[in-house]
Amino acid sequence: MFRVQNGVFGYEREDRILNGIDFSLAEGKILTILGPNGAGKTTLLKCMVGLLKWQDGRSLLEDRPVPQIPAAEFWKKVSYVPQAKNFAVPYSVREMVVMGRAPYIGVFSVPGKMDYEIATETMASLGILHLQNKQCSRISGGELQLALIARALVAGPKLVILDEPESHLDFRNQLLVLEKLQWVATEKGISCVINTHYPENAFRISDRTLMLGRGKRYVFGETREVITEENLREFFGVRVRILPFREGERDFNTIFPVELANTAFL
Amino acid sequence: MFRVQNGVFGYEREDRILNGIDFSLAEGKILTILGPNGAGKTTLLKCMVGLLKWQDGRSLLEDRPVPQIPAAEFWKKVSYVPQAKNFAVPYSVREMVVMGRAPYIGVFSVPGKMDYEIATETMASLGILHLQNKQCSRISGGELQLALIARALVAGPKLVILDEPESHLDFRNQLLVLEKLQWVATEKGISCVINTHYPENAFRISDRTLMLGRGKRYVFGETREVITEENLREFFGVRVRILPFREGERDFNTIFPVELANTAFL
Amino acid sequence: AGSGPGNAVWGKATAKTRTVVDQNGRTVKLPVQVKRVVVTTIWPLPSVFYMVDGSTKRLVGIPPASRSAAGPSMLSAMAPEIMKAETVFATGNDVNLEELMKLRPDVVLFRGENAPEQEKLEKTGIPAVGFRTTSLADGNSIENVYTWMKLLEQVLGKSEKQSKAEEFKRQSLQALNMIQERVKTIPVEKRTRALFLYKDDEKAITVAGSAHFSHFWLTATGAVNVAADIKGTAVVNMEQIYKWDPDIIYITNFTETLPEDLLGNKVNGQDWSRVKAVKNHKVYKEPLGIYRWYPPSTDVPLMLKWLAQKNYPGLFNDYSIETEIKKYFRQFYHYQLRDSQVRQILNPPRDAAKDS
Amino acid sequence: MDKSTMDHNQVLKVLKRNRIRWLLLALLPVVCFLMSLAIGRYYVAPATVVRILGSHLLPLDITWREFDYSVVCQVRLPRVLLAMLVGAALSIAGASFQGIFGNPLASPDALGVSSGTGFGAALALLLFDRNMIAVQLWALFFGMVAIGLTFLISRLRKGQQVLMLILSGVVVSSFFQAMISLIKYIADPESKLPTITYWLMGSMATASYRDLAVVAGIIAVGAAILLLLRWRINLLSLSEEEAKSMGVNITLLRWTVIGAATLVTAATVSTCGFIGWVGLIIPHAARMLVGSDYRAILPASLLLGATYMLIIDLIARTATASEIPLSILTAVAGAPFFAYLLRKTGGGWG
Amino acid sequence: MDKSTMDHNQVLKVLKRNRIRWLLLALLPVVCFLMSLAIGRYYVAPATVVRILGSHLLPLDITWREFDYSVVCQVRLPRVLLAMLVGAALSIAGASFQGIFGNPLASPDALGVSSGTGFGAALALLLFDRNMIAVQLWALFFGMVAIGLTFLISRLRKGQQVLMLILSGVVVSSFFQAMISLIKYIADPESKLPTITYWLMGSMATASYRDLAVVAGIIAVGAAILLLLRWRINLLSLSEEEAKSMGVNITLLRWTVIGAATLVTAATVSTCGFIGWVGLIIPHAARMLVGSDYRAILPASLLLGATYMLIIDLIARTATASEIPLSILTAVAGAPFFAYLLRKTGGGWG
Ligand SMILES: Nc1ncnc2c1ncn2[C@@H]1O[C@H](COP(=O)(O)OP(=O)(O)OP(=O)(O)O)[C@@H](O)[C@H]1O
Ligand SMILES: Nc1ncnc2c1ncn2[C@@H]1O[C@H](COP(=O)(O)OP(=O)(O)OP(=O)(O)O)[C@@H](O)[C@H]1O
Ligand SMILES: [Mg+2]
Ligand SMILES: [Mg+2]
Repeated sequence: MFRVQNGVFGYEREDRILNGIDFSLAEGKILTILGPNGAGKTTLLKCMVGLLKWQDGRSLLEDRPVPQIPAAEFWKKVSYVPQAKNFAVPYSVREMVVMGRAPYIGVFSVPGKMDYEIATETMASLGILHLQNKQCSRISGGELQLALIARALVAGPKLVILDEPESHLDFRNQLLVLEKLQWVATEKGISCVINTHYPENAFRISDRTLMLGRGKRYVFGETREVITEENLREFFGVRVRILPFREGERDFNTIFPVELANTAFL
Repeated sequence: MFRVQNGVFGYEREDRILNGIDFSLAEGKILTILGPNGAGKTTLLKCMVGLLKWQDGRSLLEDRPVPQIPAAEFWKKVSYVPQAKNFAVPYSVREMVVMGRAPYIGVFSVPGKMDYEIATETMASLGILHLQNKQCSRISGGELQLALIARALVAGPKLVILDEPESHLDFRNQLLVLEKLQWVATEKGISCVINTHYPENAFRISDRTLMLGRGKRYVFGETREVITEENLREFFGVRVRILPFREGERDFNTIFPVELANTAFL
Repeated sequence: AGSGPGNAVWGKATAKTRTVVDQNGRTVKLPVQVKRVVVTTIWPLPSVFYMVDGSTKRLVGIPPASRSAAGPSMLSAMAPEIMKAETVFATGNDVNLEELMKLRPDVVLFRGENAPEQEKLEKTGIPAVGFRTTSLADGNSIENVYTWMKLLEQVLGKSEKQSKAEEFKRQSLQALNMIQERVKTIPVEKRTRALFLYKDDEKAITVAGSAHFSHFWLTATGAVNVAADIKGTAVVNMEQIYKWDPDIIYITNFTETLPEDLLGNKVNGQDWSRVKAVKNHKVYKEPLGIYRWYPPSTDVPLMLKWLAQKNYPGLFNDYSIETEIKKYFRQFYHYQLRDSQVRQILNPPRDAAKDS
Repeated sequence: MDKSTMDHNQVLKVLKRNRIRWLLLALLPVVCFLMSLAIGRYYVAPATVVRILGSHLLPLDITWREFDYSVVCQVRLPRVLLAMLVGAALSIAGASFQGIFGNPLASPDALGVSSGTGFGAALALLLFDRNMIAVQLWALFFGMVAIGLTFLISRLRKGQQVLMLILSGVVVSSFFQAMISLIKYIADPESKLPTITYWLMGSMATASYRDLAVVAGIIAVGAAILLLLRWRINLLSLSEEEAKSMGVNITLLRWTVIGAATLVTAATVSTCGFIGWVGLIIPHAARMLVGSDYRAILPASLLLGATYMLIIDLIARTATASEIPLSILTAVAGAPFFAYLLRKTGGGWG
Repeated sequence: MDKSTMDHNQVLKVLKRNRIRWLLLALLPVVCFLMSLAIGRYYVAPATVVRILGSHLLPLDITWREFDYSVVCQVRLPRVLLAMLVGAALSIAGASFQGIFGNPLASPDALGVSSGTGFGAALALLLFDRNMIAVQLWALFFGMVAIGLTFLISRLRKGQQVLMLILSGVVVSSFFQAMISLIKYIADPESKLPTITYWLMGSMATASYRDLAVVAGIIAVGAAILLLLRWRINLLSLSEEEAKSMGVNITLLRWTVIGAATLVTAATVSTCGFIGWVGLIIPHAARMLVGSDYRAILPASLLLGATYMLIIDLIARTATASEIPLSILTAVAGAPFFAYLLRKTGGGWG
């Protein structure tokens, strides 16, 4: 339902960060993007949704090139959650979340009862209903991250794109968000793309993984095939151990970085 | 060398977040603070360094109450790295890092050659020297986090306090920062306090751990004794497995959140 | 409901009317009997009113600036009632309509160039007659005062016989011709080069150039206006004064500066001592008669004679300005000036430019 | 459980307090309007005022004097209406500018509209005599020229749009201010200059029904657009990327708001000159009263602005026998109130 | 390896380009200064100018005319010096205000200093006659009163300090502006009003050594403090918490900067009235030329401001026989240059 063909991008003309990126994502599937700092993960997400323009290649949503889809229509289908920021916005969490309904609300209109109901529901399902009247500038980093995720979900999108959604979240909330995303993907058929620094989380929920390295390299494929001790060592310069274990009926993989691989890497 | 006695704090009078906090930290030791979102970790750090005022109790640095130490002197000994933010500041990474030298630079003075040399050294040791001429607003989240850590270290403090220093960092940089902190603590005798959402990291480097829960509870003690499956379950509401394993000559613990413990927790 | 102006019950106002054409070309309906007149924003007009009507009793309201000008002038001596006319309804260029209506004027006289004011007055239904100022006669004070007098006579319903306008114009032109006759033989390079100092204080030297009254005065009396390049009044610097280096300097009544300030070089930051007029002690203050003599006033012939004497003392030594002043005041204002009053006219005090 | 019921009660309490506050805000201008018609230097008995007003609806006997009628209907009524319109217009424009620039120093002149309009008026006053319609049209025209210039300059380079806009506005605004100085400099000081100066100083004294007719329509359209966009303006306080990812066409939205606010500002300046303070301060006062949501700030600014201007103009024409210039009153009367609000709420920006 | 050598070369290139730029910036005012002394309405041959100036150092024969000497030494020299001082002062004050408020709309009047000073001057002009020393002292005094008021109001409540300051400044500034209107309103329109109006409009026409003596000292002290704090001002662009955790006493630092900038602004306004544009725009121009580091912005503003004012004043006194008001020239001459910079650099705020 979403694909990128031969995506090329660089902030400065000579210095390309992304080169010939090709991947696709089916309905209800989860794609994780992994990669070291500064590899271009955030940049990739922004290019995907058209916030930055591909210098070559293109993104396709439901087989239509993204630039050809009217903005209002596109943003009903796609939600984007940027990396969490410090908020100067003086709105309450409820108002913030309801802003996610903007694509459905006429230009000359204001959010109605239904919009608030959807917002309330979403906040409840993420367990942040008790924050609804708090000012965004006065909640903790993790609480803010959850509010942003709620804002992305209220628009009822087909594709949710999240930049490091588990950062600043505690264990419980990380699990909650991951489970929520999985539920969203499997039950509602919403596709998800997430950036993360935790391959464990990729293992836990994602179907596909794109591992981005410095110097324009990348691998894309089944999560299990992409996240290997070998690849991690090569892309991150860290020696890791992948430890499979069984708990109750489920199989898990825990990934543990042991030590820096070769300091000449950088 | 640093201790908190009976610390009490709440943003609103009636509603205390921290109550009767007591702990101490010896020279060259690392203290990790763990806790769910909104528990008050950030608040605790701010109270420790006097950015927020304890409503009761006090902090002591080298046995002197913090409010009695002149600001200029205090901030030579203590560095604080806030949770990473989006930077509107239009300075280059080098200028940002050199700002950390402020306590040593006279009010009517500008940073000199020595200050820049120290900054260069520090950036080099954190592997971000190649970023020195980049604008802070144009580097990735992880790169920024490293720059902030460099800024904290240039002042040559006795105590470094970091709010979620590994967030936004990739595997390699996480290891790098943790190793650097450990080196700083053991080799230079600098004490460290860090907030984190990753008990694994606490295991890896910290001597003491303070686990903060909602509802004013907390435990403080040897890391090994505080981070138990039992405590994690109680404080975070998540069932986790702590898996010890051996790699080469070293013992490691990996911690894996399995599932939400009891959904009635919140 | 009484029967006074504006008091008539709506629709029952049946009084007869007549019309005049004002200087904006508007046809204005006036009551046959004009008993209460208000001048809003045209400062010299009350003194002209005195000339036309022989008293200012019909003037129920005048601008505050007219009253403060009247104080040190002869007008307040000749028509003490002017000091009691209402002034509160106006400030600067603004008029409070309701306060104006409280005065129940039969006619309002306003500054014709002030379009917003005209609009405003028309709303009230009070007849409003516009008098234009500089845009009227290109700085020719004779023409200017003459047309004002003519229009005022119409407004006040004066008959041909009562009219003083023609006699004023005749005497003015007579003075003008007399002067022109004598100066016309002087070659250009021998003419007195004069400067009108409009205002002078530590912050600014303001001179009056062409397209202002100064130009008329100086050309009429055979002098060369050194500031002719400047339009209207403008601030200049000392360098420019040095460049002009005038033979004679006149100081208007719009400034508190007196000749001794320049002669004694008392103004900080301005070194006048090297200027020719100062070296030769030819710095004079404008007299103050029924009104300031610099702008158009009904004293025009006197101003001409005074200026001519100062410009060319040798050419105009056949009359005494003191006698001329007394004669003129007797003839037009029916007022016998004392010698001390004549001296006061010719040597106005510093405060003449100040709020009284 | 306990917490949520408390919340519920709290919410109800807040709602109730809000309703009273809004009722007060809405009643204020109405009360002040009626009061204003009955007060003035020229005494007309309140009963007579009511009869005169009523005579437009009912066939009443004419028992009032000529002047009574023209005072109430020709002098006061258009003036009071104009004051309300102008106050409302400047305040809502100011609030919108503050919203889209996220800058508490932004005011209706931020983009050079007022000075452009003022320049147009001054030029027309210099060129034509006694043609107030021409003055208004020229003023409006140059207001549009100014905003157009700002637009073009801000487009010279892509970058931080808001910053480029603010800087372009500063430049265009100072440019037209300089042009106004130029006109004053070349205007005849005896005849034209006082008129131009007086006109620019700001006054409602010349209000006529014709003025009203010209501006009321423009202001109504502009204010309606702004009011309709009230929630969208909230979205502009997010970061540019976030706003875009909510399907907001930032550039279009921003320029629609700017266009409407410009229209409204130019219309008022073209009718009654520069009136400072209102457009800058009333939105802050509104923000402090009703919070930082533009759904509330815009209508509150409108009501507060109308009331404020009404009271100021009432003082201007009644306090002393002569008209007091509005520029003297606006700040003096509003400053203590503003300081009080500042003390109570601390500014209210987040 | 490859990258770092490239970096090194690049750094050298940048340094070299920088050095040339600074050399130009520093030479500009010197060249303009000399040129200014030789140009004026009254012609003095450049050679004579040099001889006259030289006669203060060497025993030269007096071969010039009386007027020549007083034109060069009494009329031009003090005026040119004053223009440079004023331009430099307003620009550095503006740059500092923009720095501590992080707001591109902040200007030397941000906190009400100019209007307070203007009010003091207007009041003194109304009350005393022809006593310019009193005018200057009153002006300075009320400048301080204004900043004091702003301080007190901003302290009414703890909160976002910068916002409270800006809003307080807006209020105090409008208040004193209203007070100025009041004074103009009660001043006699024939005698006092034009003097007050002209004075406030801003002019260097009557610069004397006495004026210079009064302001030069104050400006030197204020500007020196600001220059010394140039790096500290950088620190204020961090968040409050971060700045604090670097041992910066934010409040003290901010008020030291405000104090120095106030001094400098009040000194200029008390000598030559309101001169707009310079304090708002020159700092932006400097930022676009040298980047966003206040260690560079402050000296660049200083040099650029001095040059700019010098040129403007040169035009004002030579272009026509009469003085052209500075307010006409400031924006007109600078706007195209500013638009060009805007186009080249996009504003330069980060
Ligand atoms: N606006 C910008 N202009 C120029 N270069 C930029 C800009 N934003 C980012 N970069 C550079 O592009 C590279 C990729 O940045 P990006 O933010 O996409 O990294 P990332 O993979 O998301 O990193 P992280 O994991 O730290 O968030 C980095 O080297 C960064 O310095
Ligand atoms: N400025 C503030 N005013 C009022 N309440 C606040 C403020 N900042 C934080 N809080 C509240 O205090 C509580 C503790 O916040 P804090 O930021 O210390 O949490 P934290 O433990 O750091 O959380 P996280 O792990 O998400 O960063 C939260 O419930 C938050 O909503
Ligand atoms: Mg990123
Ligand atoms: Mg925190």
